[in-house]
Amino acid sequence: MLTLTDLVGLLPLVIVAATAILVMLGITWQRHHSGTAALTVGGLALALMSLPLAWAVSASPPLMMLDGIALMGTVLTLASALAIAAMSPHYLTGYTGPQEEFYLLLLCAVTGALGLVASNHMAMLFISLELLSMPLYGMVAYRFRTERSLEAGIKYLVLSAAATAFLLFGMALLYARTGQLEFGALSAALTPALTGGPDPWMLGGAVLIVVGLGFKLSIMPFHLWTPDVYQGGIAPATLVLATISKLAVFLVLLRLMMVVPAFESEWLRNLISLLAFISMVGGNLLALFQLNLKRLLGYSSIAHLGYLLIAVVVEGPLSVETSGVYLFTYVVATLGAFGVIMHVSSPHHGEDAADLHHYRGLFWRSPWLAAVMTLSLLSLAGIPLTAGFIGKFYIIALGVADSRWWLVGGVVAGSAVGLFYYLRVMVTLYLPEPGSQPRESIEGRHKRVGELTLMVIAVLILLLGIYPVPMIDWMAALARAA
Amino acid sequence: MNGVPMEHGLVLAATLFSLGLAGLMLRRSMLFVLMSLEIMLNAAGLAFIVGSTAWNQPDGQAMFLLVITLAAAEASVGLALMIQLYQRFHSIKLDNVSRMRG
Amino acid sequence: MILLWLILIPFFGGLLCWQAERWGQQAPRWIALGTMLLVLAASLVLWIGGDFSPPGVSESPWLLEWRVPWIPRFGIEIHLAMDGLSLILVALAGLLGALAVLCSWNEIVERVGFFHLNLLFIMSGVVGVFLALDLFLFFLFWEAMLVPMYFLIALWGHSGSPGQTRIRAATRFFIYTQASGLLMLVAILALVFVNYSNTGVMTFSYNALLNANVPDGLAFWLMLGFFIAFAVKLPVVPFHGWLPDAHAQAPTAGSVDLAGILLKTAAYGILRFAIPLFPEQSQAFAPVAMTLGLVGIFYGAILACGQQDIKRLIAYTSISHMGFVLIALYAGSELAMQGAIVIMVAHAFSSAGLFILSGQLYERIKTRDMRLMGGLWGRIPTLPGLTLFFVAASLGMPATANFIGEFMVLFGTFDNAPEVVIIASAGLVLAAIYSLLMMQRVHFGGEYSQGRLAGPDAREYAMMLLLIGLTLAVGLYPQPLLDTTASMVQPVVALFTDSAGLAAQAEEVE
Amino acid sequence: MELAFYLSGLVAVLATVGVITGTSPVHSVVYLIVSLIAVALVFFALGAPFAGVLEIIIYAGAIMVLFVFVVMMLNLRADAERTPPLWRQPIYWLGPSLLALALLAALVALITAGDIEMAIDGELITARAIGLTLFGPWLMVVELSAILLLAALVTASHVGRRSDPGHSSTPRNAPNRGDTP
Amino acid sequence: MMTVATVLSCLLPLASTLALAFSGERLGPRASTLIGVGSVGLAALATAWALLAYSGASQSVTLWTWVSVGDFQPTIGLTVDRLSLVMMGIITGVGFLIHLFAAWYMAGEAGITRFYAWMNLFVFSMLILVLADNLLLLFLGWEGVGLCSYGLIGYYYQDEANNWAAFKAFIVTRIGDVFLALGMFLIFVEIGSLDIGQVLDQAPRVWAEGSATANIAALLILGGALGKSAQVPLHTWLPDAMAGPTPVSALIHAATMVTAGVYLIARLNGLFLLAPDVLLLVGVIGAVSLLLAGFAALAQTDIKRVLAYSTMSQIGYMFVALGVGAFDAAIFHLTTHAFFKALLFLSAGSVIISCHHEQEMGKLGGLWRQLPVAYAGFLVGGAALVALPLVSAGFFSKDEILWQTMAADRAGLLIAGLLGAVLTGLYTVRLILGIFHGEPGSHHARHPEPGKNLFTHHLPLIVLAVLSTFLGAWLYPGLGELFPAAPGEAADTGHTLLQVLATGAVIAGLALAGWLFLMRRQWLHSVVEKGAGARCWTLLNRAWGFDALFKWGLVRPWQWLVHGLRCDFINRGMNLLALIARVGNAGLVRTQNGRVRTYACVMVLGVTVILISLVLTRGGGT
Repeated sequence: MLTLTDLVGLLPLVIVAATAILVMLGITWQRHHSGTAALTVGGLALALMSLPLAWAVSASPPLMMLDGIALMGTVLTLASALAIAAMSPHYLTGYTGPQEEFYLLLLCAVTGALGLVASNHMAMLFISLELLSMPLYGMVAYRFRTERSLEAGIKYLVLSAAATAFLLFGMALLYARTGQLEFGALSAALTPALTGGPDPWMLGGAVLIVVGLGFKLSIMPFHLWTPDVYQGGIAPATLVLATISKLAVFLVLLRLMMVVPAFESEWLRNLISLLAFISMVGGNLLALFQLNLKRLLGYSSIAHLGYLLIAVVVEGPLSVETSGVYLFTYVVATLGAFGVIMHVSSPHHGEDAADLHHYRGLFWRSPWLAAVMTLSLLSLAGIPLTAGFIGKFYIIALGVADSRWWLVGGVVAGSAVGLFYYLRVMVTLYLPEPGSQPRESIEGRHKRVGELTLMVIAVLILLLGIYPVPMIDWMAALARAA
Repeated sequence: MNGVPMEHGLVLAATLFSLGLAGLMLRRSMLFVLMSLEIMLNAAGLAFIVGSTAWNQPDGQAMFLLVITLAAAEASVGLALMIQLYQRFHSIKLDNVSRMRG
Repeated sequence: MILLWLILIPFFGGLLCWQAERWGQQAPRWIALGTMLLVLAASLVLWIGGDFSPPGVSESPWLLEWRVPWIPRFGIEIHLAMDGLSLILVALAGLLGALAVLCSWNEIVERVGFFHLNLLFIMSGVVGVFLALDLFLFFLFWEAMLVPMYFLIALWGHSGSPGQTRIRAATRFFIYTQASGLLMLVAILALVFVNYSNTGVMTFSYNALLNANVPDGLAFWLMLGFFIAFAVKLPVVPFHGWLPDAHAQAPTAGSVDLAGILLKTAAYGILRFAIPLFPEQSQAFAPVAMTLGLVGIFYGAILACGQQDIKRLIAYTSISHMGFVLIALYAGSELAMQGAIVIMVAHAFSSAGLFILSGQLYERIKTRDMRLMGGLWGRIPTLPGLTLFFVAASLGMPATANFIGEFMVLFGTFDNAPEVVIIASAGLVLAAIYSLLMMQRVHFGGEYSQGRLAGPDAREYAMMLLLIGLTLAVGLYPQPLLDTTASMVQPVVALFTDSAGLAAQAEEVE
Repeated sequence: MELAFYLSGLVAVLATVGVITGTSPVHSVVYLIVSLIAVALVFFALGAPFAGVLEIIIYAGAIMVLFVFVVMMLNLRADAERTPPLWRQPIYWLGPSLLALALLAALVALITAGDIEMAIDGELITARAIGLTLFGPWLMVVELSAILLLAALVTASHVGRRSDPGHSSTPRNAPNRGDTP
Repeated sequence: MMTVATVLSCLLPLASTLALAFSGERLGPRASTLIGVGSVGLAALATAWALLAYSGASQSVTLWTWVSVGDFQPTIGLTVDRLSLVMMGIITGVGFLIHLFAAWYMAGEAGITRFYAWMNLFVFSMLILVLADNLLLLFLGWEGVGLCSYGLIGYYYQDEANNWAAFKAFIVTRIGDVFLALGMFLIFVEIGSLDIGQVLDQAPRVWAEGSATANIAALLILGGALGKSAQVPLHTWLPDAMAGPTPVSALIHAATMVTAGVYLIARLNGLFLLAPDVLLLVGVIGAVSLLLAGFAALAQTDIKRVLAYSTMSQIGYMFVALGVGAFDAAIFHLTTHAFFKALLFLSAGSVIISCHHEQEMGKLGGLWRQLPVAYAGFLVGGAALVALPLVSAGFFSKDEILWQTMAADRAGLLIAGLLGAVLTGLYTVRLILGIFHGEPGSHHARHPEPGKNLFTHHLPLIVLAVLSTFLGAWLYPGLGELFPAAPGEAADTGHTLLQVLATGAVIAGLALAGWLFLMRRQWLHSVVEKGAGARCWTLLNRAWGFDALFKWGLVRPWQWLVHGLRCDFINRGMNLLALIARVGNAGLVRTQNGRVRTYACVMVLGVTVILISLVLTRGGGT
């Protein structure tokens, strides 16, 4: 049963869920865009602030585990959500339909993500994952009158549901095999003959779960939806997809690999290594000549998750630390890149400004936006003095420390290929000739808040690249707590 | 041993699951695709029930309940999207929404 | 602390240049020039005041050292140190940086502030590379200098070519170096982890890793990781693909920096890291490296002869010259290694001279295609004569620094590897062929078109005179240079040859 | 018991085949209902009556009614799905079918190769037990599923909107390509 | 004193070079000429001063240590001994006369400044070459003269052919230089020093006589000498080098630079004595060159080319002398040759300018009346060239060579030398007859404008003419004590016989020439016109086809190589990776076809493959 302590431990989740209810009530009472946005931001900030309190009580609610990974996931989720919520109003100003639902959906998704990163039970995992995905269908298809948004929504729904089915079936197999749903108990304890690791049946279940999660992480070969959904979805939704969804699902996969006995198998690790390898190489290859920035970032996310999977493959505390650092840097860079896209697309009612030619000469029109974009791309490419380099450093260090040379080779090859398109985008920002007509911008508070957020992100990217010690120390502490 | 072996139940679930999958891959009408998804979810639910009854445990059935919840939610959202699809293209073929590629 | 400022001065100077554009076109130029001269002056002051005699047993081998912890989690420090070699190269960077600013005075008229920002950032990175002693920090600078260079090529590349090409050249440059750099990072990390498992201390410190006891098989791969990164930048032949494109498309300042300094970072890296960290493996690898050097000498020379674009020609000659450097670094004799340093300096002067001249030529006739030149001797005053000087330097005419460098290398290598020297000497003839071919095609022969062109103005003339003076000075009296670097080179050679001795002993024992 | 299981299982499979091969939406929906009811029977046979009841009420009842409703609302024709030329060419269906078969084979191989010897004796699991689970330790899950339903509701209501409330649907400065005319 | 004078005579040309080079074109032709000629004149005076101050012992001055790394410590240091003094005298003395003549010859040409800058740099480099106390510094001068030669051959840069001639000269000599460099490397590694004195000191201690290393070292140095001195097989550049202005040909390609090889071998005599086989090879190459060039000179129509081949031939004599160990004789001939060949070239230059740059023999003729000074110059110079007994300088030096050859028992070399004497007579007479007698072959030749300037035109010719007579031979101080004893030093038997023989050869040559070119002129023409005679003529005219050999053996393959590699195939190979990426991208993008079904299929395919591999690898159960 849930105790009060547990509730305190779950304070962030509770606050976010409560905010969601509040927002819903607000919508039914009176629609007010700025108010809703402010409420959302406030709720998320409050949740973030409640974290120390929640962390202090060391609660262990049923079906959940509030450990370092959970804290890591909570912080990252809330921070990303905060950034998204802060940048969205400017974007949504240009949307002619109802705008407030977006915040409601966002809060629901965040609730799901918070549950996901803390889950220690298949039921919790499943329902949180769906709670994360379900609002995303709506967010991706938010501008459903736009053909692409609708298309993205449908694709995501259909494929995601199929992946969920795989996930469920996998869980069912594990359940049938062990009679347990708790992570730690998912072992073949009843059959002593099987002490040498999971048997094929269990592995089959584990594989199906990995497939289900791999889909959300857009790991090859379950990646095909990614570019389409990234391109079609409205930019804030894509951003949620790229940050919150990815990081929460990744962390839960990490926990599965760490604590679930059914996943403790070299075979599974090899499988994930293979998937990681083809993801990092394939994702980068796919992005090579892409001219749509959102698609391109979609492909690049495939590659990044491929890199990140190394942390799943390798055992030990360093892998958690690596995951934390890499996720942090990746999320920040992604927020920056998509943030600029959102900012540039914002006053527009139709498609997002995602074609590369929209960004031609951006530097000479709005240097700061271009600078943020440049930093984000450099960070994604893992160039030193940006946060991304620290992440890549960690990944390579992890691979080297564990002598996974093939994966390290994949990172190197993938990075080399990846540079090609990052640089192409980057240089476009600086080319002198303007491409298409720059879009007119709506001035206002929303815009300034968005710009401020972008600045914070940019500073963060640089700061983490130059002096990453606080982040590293923090992640290391969390990894010890995991 | 009396009773149905658990494997049989699971095989039935797997069969239904595969059929759903086949439907997903074969059909181009969104309605059928949604139904195939329901079949797959249902098959997973069946597998949970099989496990639950085999181990004589309520957890699996509770999971089934969650699955049904999801199925309902997914069906509603899916159907809503399908309606939009129909309004736009006057057809519910999924091939209509294959503009984004490459 | 002054070491940190050597890095930070260009950095802040760059930012200042960027903002200074508001005050007019000239402001960034003067600021950039001042910044570079400041770096140059600082290094010269250090040079004059420095004591470069070989250090005693207990003395620090560094002239200056500065270290603060940075990322304690991995034992990463901001560890800067300077010895003779770094000093020379930093001074060279300052000098060529100033020249790069000067030579783009009239060439770059658009986005001047941002241009100089990039130019100075490159310098900042390069100085960082020369000063960093922490391997992580070294890698950081190694990669960081790519970005501004990329912008320099991609944005201010030659407008004569279609826009896409210069971007492709820049991208290619970036990818080559970055990919190989990552290999180096892998090697660095592997080294660190091996050291960690041996000693339980996680550190990226150069001094600590020098004593890392790496298993033989692994050490070879790690050495290769370092070598490839440096080989790409040097460039060594199979990895040279980026160089001609980058040179040909870059603005003059970019070419000057690229040929003058960036290539030197590779040789510096081999000298500072690849060989001392893995002396035995380097020793074992020496025949391969020398062979690659030979291939580079010939391949570069042959291709240089086949070029129509004057800057591509010069680029390929760089490959050829760097072949000598590679041979020298692996020759295992002090004379050769000192020769390599002299070649590095000499090549910086001569290739910078040639690139600046071809830039000046481009400003006048708006082409780099040698088929459209010819007979320029009669049309431009003074410039052809200056070209002839640098051509002579490039072909290794005695009294120029290039001659001293090449001959020191050959003299030094002959003892250990006479066959290499015999083959490499043929490169001297090839150097004459490509150098004079350029002269023939550009300045001699019938006039391709009519009309007299302006001679060099005071700025251009002064740059050339400076370079000529330096080339001759080093060519005739290189001793100050050699004395400065001797205390750095001798231990490296000792390591290299000791390991050879050890290996020989081991074989005997077996 | 066993017989009921196998019989209803067979019915479920056949009905499902009917669903995925059917050409008429309405027929397929009905087939699906049949399949679901058959699965519910399986549940009964396995000793999970609560689940069986839910299956019928929620699945076959509520969800499928939703489907029927939409089918009716959109007035989907039987021939809307039928594209005979494609069906006659095996390459369009052979691949996916084989794939599904292969997957099935793999799953079956995994399941049957397991040496676990468990039989379902049909012992009842009461709704009470389930309820205790759900509202005991699983309380959080239930709460979250409530929010899930809320999200689904909001999504469906947002996406299912027929027309734009108040605003013009095509902004002036937008490229027309993407938007509803 | 002497060292000061020596350094001064080096610095003066250098200073004027720098002044001229950096003046841009601000100096007018007059000032340039004044600086150019004046500085060499002063250098000549300084040399004279040094000669006067010479005390009989060699003196060294070390300016500074060039490089000091371990054992490698070459200096910038000059050593003056009798040999270098002789060479200095030739370089500055003859050089000054030629400069003076050039003031007349080059008047009115464009780029006078450049001309004198190069010329003076040449003088400087040549002085360094002969004064250097170590091989590396010698190499500096060695390369420096090569560069100046390049610059001056291509002086008329508008004509592509001149540039290619310069190019060829530089590259071919550079090939020789590489051998010299390798020789230096070997010497340094074996002996541990580059100082010439030390090398000669140490060499006998390190190497046994006739040891392989000594042979190789000598061979490598010989390679360098062959290139510079235009001996077979690296001789092909010299005739083409005549593209430069005639004073250049006189100074560089006749009097000084081309004899640098002779100087080098004489300087390193100790080394060559350790390698007798190589020394013999020197003689053989000399003999071959002298014959080959003698024959080739017979069939040239360009007067400067005739002189060029005759230079090769005369240097061949010097090599023969070196080959038999008669170093003194070689330097003697070097000296006299410098006088008379400079005279011949300057006279030819006088003819050429007078006839408006006409240098084809066929288009000249009958000029002896109009151009008496040049005629006189040719007569005196020709006499010295054919070694007219007793009156000419050439007789004494050549006689010395032949005598030493005989004394050394090298019959083959002796016969070659005698045959060469006949050939010399033949082509010299042909040359003089062709220019000054017979009918004028062109308008230019009918109306020449003879040089009238006493100081710049007549004076150099007259002085050189005087030096080409026996007076010049007397001027030679004799360097016997500097070198190991020559074979003919002790013995004296047969010298008279030899002199008779030599005289006979000369007279035979002259007589044959007179008979052929005066009596049987028509017949000669008809023989050469067609058939085997024509083929012979072509062969000789092309100097035995060495050029074609080089062209097809080296130049063309090189060009094919360059052309074949132009695309940078290794780079293309690396581009293969890019191609793979491109293909990979294309393949992967094809899967991204936008269809939900495809996406689902791929996903299911992935799952299926994974599960099947699970079943297969883990046996589907344990």
